[in-house]
Amino acid sequence: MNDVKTHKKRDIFVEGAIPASFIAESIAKHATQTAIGGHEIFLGQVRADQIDGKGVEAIEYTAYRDMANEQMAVIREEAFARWPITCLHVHHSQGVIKAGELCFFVFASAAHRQPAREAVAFVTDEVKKRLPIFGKEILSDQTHLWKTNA
Amino acid sequence: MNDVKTHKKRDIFVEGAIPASFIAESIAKHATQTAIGGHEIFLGQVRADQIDGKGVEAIEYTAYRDMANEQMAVIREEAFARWPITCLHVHHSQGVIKAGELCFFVFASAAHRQPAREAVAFVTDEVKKRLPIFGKEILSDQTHLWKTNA
Amino acid sequence: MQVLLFGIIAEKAGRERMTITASDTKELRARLVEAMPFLASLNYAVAVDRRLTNSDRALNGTEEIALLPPFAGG
Amino acid sequence: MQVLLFGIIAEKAGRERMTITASDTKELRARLVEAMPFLASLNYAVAVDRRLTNSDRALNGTEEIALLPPFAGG
Repeated sequence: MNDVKTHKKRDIFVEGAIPASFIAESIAKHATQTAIGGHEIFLGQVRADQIDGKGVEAIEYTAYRDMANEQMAVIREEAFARWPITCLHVHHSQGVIKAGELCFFVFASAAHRQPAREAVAFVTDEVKKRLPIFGKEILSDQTHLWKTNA
Repeated sequence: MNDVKTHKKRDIFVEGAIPASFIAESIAKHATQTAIGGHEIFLGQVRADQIDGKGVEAIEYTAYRDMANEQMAVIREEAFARWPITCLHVHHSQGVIKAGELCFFVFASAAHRQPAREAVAFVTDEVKKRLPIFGKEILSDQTHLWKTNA
Repeated sequence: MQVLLFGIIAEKAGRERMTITASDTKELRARLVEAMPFLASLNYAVAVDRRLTNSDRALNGTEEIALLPPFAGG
Repeated sequence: MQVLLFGIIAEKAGRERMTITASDTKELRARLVEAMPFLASLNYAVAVDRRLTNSDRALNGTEEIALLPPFAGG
């Protein structure tokens, strides 16, 4: 745990959808880190599922923010302990995210592709499992359902 | 092979480095495809490796372009046959790409994360193995070495 | 002690926090179902000081309790 | 027939294409080493009409041949 990055207090939550320009800026910031050979990215996009004939128009995300950030710090430490990655960035939306918009951004960089790939898969899965984030699916008739990852 | 996308003639090569803004535009184009739930992306970045005390300043990529595009079409069909993905985009640089710049972009989208993740891993690995692309590593003393993926 | 409510639990309770007195997590669970009978038919976890509790433990009244329905992040 | 040269082979040959006459891939390989002796110590594959050749085959002279050093894409 020598890596200072794994200890820095971070807040993964952003208000509203994640713009593509934010992703581009995040990628571009790594151009000075010339020990990096590969970046792996996962993006979650709100899907317009059909439920009983009604379409999902949006998901309203809420979170137990302090606990989610603490859980994220644990997942970060696990990822840095398991893979030789250079950076790891995670962002998740709060608030109403419309179908087609991006709500989740996981980004790992490493000298080689395999650790970046495995770290992103691990972090994506663990965030879904361990972070207390709640999703209200808003349907086309303005009723709603509570989404679950189980 | 009902998917017309797998048959369209495509040229994966772009002149020079892949700008982060190009990646953002590519992501943003998928906002209207609301059956998508996840995007997976791999980006290759030129690494400033040290070779016998000399740093890699850039890689000059050349390719047997027609064969590379034909091989890519085969890999695309294999990926669409194996995974329920919605889209697959691949771009590779030609010309001199400096350390820290992006030279390779693999992007798959699907309803769920697992197929997108597996398709990107497969395509990334197969492009490196099967596409006749050649890389001249330009060192800090202006000598060069020929890179190999083996 | 302070109990934070989230998601469907906050919605059904009509609020995002409440105060409950209990000396351990077992008593806490009983008091919560008394206060919110709908909990009996819901799937949820209890967090004490931002950690999921797997077994019963004593409470001194200063803990931050949270009731967490199934997670849906990502 | 037309032979395309790539990477280190094009560099060592000082050109990107040449013409060779051969009636099959075995003869082609022999002619290529005669024309470019440095090939004997290089690792490379031969493509016929943009496909790697794994076994010997006849050539009618209209094929597009390419000499491919190890790949380095990605």
